[in-house]
Amino acid sequence: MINFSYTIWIPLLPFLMFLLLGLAGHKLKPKLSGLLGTGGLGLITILSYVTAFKYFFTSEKVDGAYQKIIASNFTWLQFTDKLHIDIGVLLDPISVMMLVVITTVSFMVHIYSLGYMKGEKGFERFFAFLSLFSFSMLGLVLATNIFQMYIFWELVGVSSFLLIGFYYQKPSAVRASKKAFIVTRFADLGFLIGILILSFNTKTFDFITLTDPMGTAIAQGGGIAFLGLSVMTWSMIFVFMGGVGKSAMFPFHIWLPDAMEGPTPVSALIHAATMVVAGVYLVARMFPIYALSAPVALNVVAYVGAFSSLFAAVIACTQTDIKRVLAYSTISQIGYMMLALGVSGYGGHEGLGYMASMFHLFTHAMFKALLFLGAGAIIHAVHSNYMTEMGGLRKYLPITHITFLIACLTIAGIPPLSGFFSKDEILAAAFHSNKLLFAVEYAVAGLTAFYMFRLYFSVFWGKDTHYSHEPHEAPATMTIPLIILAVGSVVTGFIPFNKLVTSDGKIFESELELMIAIPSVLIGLLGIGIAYIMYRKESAVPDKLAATFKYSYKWAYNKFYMDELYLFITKKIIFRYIAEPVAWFDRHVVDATMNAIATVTQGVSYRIRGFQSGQLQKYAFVFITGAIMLSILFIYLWK
Amino acid sequence: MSLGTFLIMRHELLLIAAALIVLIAEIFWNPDKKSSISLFSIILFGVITIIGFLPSPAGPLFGGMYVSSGTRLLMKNILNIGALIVFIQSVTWLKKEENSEKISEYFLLLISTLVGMNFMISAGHFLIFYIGIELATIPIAALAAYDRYKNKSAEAGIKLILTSALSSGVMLYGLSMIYGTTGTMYFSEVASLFGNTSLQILGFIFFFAGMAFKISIVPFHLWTADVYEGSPVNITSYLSVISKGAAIFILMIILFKVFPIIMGTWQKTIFVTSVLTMTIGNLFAIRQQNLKRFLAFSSISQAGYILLGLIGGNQLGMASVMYYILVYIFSNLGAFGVVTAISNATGKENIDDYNGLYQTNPKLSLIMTLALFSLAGIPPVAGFFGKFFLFTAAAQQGFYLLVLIAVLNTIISLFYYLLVVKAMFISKNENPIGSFRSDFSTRFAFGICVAGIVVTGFASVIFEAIKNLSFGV
Amino acid sequence: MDILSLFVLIPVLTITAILLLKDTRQVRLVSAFGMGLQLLMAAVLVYLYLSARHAGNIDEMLFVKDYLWFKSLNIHYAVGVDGISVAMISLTSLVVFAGIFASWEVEILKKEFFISLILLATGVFGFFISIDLFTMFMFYELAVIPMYLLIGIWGSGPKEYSAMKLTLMLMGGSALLLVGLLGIYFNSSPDKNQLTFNILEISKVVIPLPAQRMFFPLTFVGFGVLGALFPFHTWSPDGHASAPTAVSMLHAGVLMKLGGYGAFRVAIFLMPEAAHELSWIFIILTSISVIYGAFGAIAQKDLKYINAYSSVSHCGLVLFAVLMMNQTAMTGAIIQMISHGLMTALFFGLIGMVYGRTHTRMISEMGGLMKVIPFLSVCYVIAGLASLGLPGLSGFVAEMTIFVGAFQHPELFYRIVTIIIVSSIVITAVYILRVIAILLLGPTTNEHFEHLPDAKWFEKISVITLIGSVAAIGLAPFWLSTMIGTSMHPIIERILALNPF
Amino acid sequence: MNSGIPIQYFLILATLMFFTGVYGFLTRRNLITILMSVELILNSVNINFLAFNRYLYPHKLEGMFFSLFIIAVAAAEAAVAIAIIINIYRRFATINVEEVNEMKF
Repeated sequence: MINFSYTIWIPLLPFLMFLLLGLAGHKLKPKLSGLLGTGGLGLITILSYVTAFKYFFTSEKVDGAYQKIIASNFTWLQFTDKLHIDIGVLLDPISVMMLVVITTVSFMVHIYSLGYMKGEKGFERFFAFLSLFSFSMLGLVLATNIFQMYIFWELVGVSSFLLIGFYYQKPSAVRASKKAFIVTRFADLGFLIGILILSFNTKTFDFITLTDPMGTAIAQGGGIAFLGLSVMTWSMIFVFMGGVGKSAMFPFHIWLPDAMEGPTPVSALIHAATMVVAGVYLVARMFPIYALSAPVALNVVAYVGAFSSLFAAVIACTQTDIKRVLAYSTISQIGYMMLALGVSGYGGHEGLGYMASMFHLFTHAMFKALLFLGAGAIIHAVHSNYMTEMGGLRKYLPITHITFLIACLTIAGIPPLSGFFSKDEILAAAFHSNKLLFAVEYAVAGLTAFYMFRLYFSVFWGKDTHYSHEPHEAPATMTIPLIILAVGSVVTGFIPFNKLVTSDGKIFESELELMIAIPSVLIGLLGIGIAYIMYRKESAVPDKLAATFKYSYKWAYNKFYMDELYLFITKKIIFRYIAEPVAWFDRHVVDATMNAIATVTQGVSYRIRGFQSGQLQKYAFVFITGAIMLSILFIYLWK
Repeated sequence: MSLGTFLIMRHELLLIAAALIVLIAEIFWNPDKKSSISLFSIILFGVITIIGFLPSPAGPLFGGMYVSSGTRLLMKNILNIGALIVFIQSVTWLKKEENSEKISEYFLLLISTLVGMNFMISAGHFLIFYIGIELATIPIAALAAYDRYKNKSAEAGIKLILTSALSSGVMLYGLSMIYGTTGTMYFSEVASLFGNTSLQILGFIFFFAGMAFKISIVPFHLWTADVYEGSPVNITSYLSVISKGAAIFILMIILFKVFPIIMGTWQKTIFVTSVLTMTIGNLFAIRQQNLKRFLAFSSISQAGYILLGLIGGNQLGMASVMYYILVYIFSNLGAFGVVTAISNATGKENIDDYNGLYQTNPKLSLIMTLALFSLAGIPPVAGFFGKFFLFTAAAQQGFYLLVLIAVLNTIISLFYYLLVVKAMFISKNENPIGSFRSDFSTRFAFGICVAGIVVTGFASVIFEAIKNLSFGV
Repeated sequence: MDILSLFVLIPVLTITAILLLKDTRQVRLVSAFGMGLQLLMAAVLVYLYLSARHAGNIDEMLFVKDYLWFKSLNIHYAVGVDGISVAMISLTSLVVFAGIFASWEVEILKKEFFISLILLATGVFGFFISIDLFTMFMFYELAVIPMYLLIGIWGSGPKEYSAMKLTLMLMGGSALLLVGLLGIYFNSSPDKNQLTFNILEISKVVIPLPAQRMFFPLTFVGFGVLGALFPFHTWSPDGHASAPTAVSMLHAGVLMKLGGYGAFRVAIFLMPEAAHELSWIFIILTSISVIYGAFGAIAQKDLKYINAYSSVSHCGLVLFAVLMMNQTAMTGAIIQMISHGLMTALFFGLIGMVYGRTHTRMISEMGGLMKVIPFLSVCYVIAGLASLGLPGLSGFVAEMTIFVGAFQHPELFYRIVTIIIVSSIVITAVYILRVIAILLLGPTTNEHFEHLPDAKWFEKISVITLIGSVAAIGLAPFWLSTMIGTSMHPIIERILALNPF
Repeated sequence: MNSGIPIQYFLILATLMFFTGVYGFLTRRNLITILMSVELILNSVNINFLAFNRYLYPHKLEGMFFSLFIIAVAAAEAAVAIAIIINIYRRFATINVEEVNEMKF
């Protein structure tokens, strides 16, 4: 048994770095704190690569399946005798794969931030928050039980709140961070309710006992029915609600576009590669339960994923802010992954969707991070977010231009690049199980190619706008990560995922189905072509097109007014019609009754003060009547 | 009938002797040092109080008309302590020039009321009881009208004498009914012959009305506020504490010894009157501005709480009543002491005048706060323990509803006690009462009261002593 | 001298020392020293307790001392402590210690302020160490009265009105409690002359059911009034808003815990059958106070009102969990009391410090304080995150234990109510973030708040002690939950033995 | 031996006297007349005692003693009351009971 106990250091080191930078950060020179942060990340990246290598290639497999290894585990909080929260490290194919993804992207973002954030006021605070985020994301991924995942789930939410609101002077950033936290918090509520229902029925939190296919959890899953669906389905739907919040799927997606208020490295790290895929990881981690005892929940996952990807792709085509375009493309790509999981079966070839989703997660992390960092370099050079104010940048930013082009080609699914392989697997999985979803995803593939190249052409080609001052290429610390990620997104396509990450751990044979590959490439080229025509050179076609579909364009541009709907609900409903009436009720009814008791006593005492009239004869009268009344009472009435 | 048996009446004899000595002493006293008579009579009375505590023989005298037992002696001693404190507090008032030549009459009248009360308490026959109660009431009426130069004092006097005359008339009417139906006036014989006929219940109720007048229980309490406000402050404190205490003691003895057969009726009577007393006493007290009237109504509501102890009719009830009256003496006299000191120094008696008292004389306001907290029944002062035992006694007989009403009434009472505390500590006042230093006797009286308030609570030995003595009526 | 009575003796000695002091400047030093000693004693007590438990001492109450007080009524001054009261004592000593430093700059009547503050602390310490109902009740009332003077004299705004309302409502609660206690006393043993006030002995006897049905509501509502049960919570917003900083710290942090602890130790432990039977009424009331308090906090404009309503919500959660009557939920209730005690004391302390600088508590008038007073703002954010249940801080530990525990209840009704209660974590997040966003983040709206002095040394001590303990419980909850859990065990056994539901 | 008037007549007479006294107390203006009505009440009680003693318990004389003492005490009470009334006349210059009410509420 290979000793993996050192893996506890992977999450622990960033936490210590956070404490160090958080408490003593302002004393160190900014440069030093930056290097400290990046050094720490570099160390754990190496550690995770070593772990991945040792796990996949040296550790032995039991009848062909990778083993789930608990590297270390201690009880953090004891609830009942059977229910207790442990903190520990669980190694299995998807968690090791996620380790590699998170540490790589985080390391790249750290290096990139050294350049991008130079001169910012809260430099060391930024790196402290980055380390906190890496710690919580790694903790989430390596969780041995569902409650530990919930703990780090909340921590990830808070660190994203802190990072989005990094420029706390800007009111828009403050509003965005508050919105992000509350929306994800609402989704986490669902996640918590799911955990409670799950733990009540299965009497355990541990993943291993929960997800063991032969285990008791899945066997009696179908048990007590409640309002039609089995209790396990209810808990899985609630748990998925948590995933929807974190991965910005349809109902809870509104916070991701606003999260672009944060610095661009943050968007690259959190809102492209790591945090947003936490939802996908959650569904993948609970996949045996979803697949075997809660198929209805799996369908929900599929349809939510599909709808989100279509919905986001349509909006992305109309956005002008480059970071918002990338944000919606992220939602769309994650919709892809959710769909892949939704249509997948369990075990062997049935689990093609599962493998495809993980594969796409891996590749998407690479090229989406590259796209965001590229966008960061563009904004850094031009100091504006809006495509309309850019054009013809290929002359000024050569390296960014080439890496950005590679990333666009990858996402569009052009063959030799990794995007093509992972998206093709998803389309194949979708094709085998659900034709409607396949059609939707096929259309989305086209749309993706279109809006990516619309972005590419209008930024790097289009009209030669003269810039107030000469846009300069980004410094070395920013371009190196771009290059590394570009290489990554090219190479990762060839990793044999079917041998590494599968639903039941066993290897299964899968070859490229030309029948699906060719149409997907064609639709990709079609998208690029249209974009080429409309945006390659200055042309009125886009405006004319926008005029013809006037309404739908306006609706799509305003994100189908989802933000206004949420604002209406929170401001009007919750604030005006619940909070204020409650405060009024408390002030004027509950409090008033208490005061009323006091005023009533005062009133009564005022009214009966006449008794004490000062007249001797009145006193005597009361005296005599009192005596007579008492005697009547006790002789006749009250024996 | 050797002379030794007369020692059973030692308390009464000593008091009569003291009264006569004071009377004669005034004749031989040289005129210019008239004020030292008060010092002389206080020392004399102090000696009597101490002698009172010595163990003395107990038993009936005069063929059962006069009975003395451990409990009754304890009651007399409690009254003596209270009277001693009132005497000490009245020294400053007596020093005033308009009272200079009638100091000895003041003491003579007070001691005679005490003699009346002692006879009342150790009565074995309704005649002794009647003589005692009249001897206790009439001199107080004279004392109430003691201040010849104030209208209010005269008004208080007339109101007191006429209402007490009426009440004694009503009581006698009741007693005549009891005599008519049982044919005897001895407590023991009445108890055995007493039945449940309506005439006898009428007699009991009329008798109870007379007693209720003295304890100022609600339907019969209307005289209290005016007399307390009108009469001089020391007489008010004497009335509110000693005369009320004595009346409660004798009512307790009579209810337990003479009317045990109709226990059901008198428990119901007490239930009704106690609820009325507490509630109406509190309702009137809320609105008072004059502190003497304020303390009058507070003493009315306190009478309501004391009735809770009576309702039990068990040993714990009697013990808690006696204990509560002891605590009540200390706290009420403490409060009245402060009122006396301030009204002697500045003549102000309204709560608003007390605003900002803490800034100028903190010690006085602390004493007042301690006294009020003890009246309200707040730990750690003795009032809390007193009230707790009263409620326990009532709860022991299952009167939980009455205890609940009583406990809710304590909240209303806490409200108006805190009004005074608020005036002293919180309200601002541009010309608060000037800081003054009261003379030795007032400070000595405060010392006793504060010691009483603080010590009787924690020192459980006091309550245990009372408990062992009680029910040996 | 047994160690437990020291907890009452030290404050009394501190008060006498203050009384004898001539120079008012040393008053706060003496009280700081006194309460520091108290904190040390609490630490020693925890250590002794844990080592005693470690050494295998399994009887329910440790360090038990029993002095006969009133022989006729069998009233004893009995002190004893188990895991739960040790936790509460350490909470109290922490909050009192922080409270003393938070009121360092009291100007008027310094001596009287510290005397009443420490008198209040004596009442609370006495309450937690005593196991005799009478002594418990005496300390309970002793703790309420100094509140009147503290709010009345040193408060702000409509201080007389809110001081009077607070005192009367709390004394009203203790009035109901008195009747309940008497009821328990007179049913505490079959034969009449063995009646006792001692909790341990009463717990060995089954109080007849009709008596329980009558006295359980009285006792529970009596304690509930202090624990901010729904209809009786209205004293809390006004009381806290006009109380000076240290007083609202002590009151919300510690005094409101008396209600929860009392409800648990007296009402439910001694009368489990009635508790189980009538629990559905109080479950509805407490769940209303949780949701109601949280929603009420959203619409408030004054910082102290927001925190007062949030205390109503959190204390409602405590009573809710106590009613669930199973091991986890009750342990969760105790942890919630401790964690909320620390958090709300921290909040009130910080609000007081902000008020000390900006002289306004209206959040609309202030904005962007993060840049101006970074230390206090960061502490405020940490307090906010702790109160909305961020893992790694004590709020999370308490709330999760309660939710998981409450969800183990066999009956469906209780589980559905638990789900409603769980939604309160979102509402809490809304009002906490609303305050943080308006108050701290964003540009500085008010020009004369440009340069305010940051935290002074005594403010730092007060804040750091509280944050340290909140983080300690949050990061390593194990020692606290086992300490409470082990002493919860015999209580649960007794409750289940009597009515296995 | 009890040839003469039956006891009921005495009792009725006493009750009538009692309630006339009470009526007088409640309605008369003059303090002195109020005092007289109090005397009336006390004498009605005397009649009661004497009637009971004479008719029901002739062998014991308790009733007689009691009424003797009542008469003595009534005298003392009247004396003190009149002294106070004189004092009121000196202060208020009137003995009309309605005007003697400086203290109220």
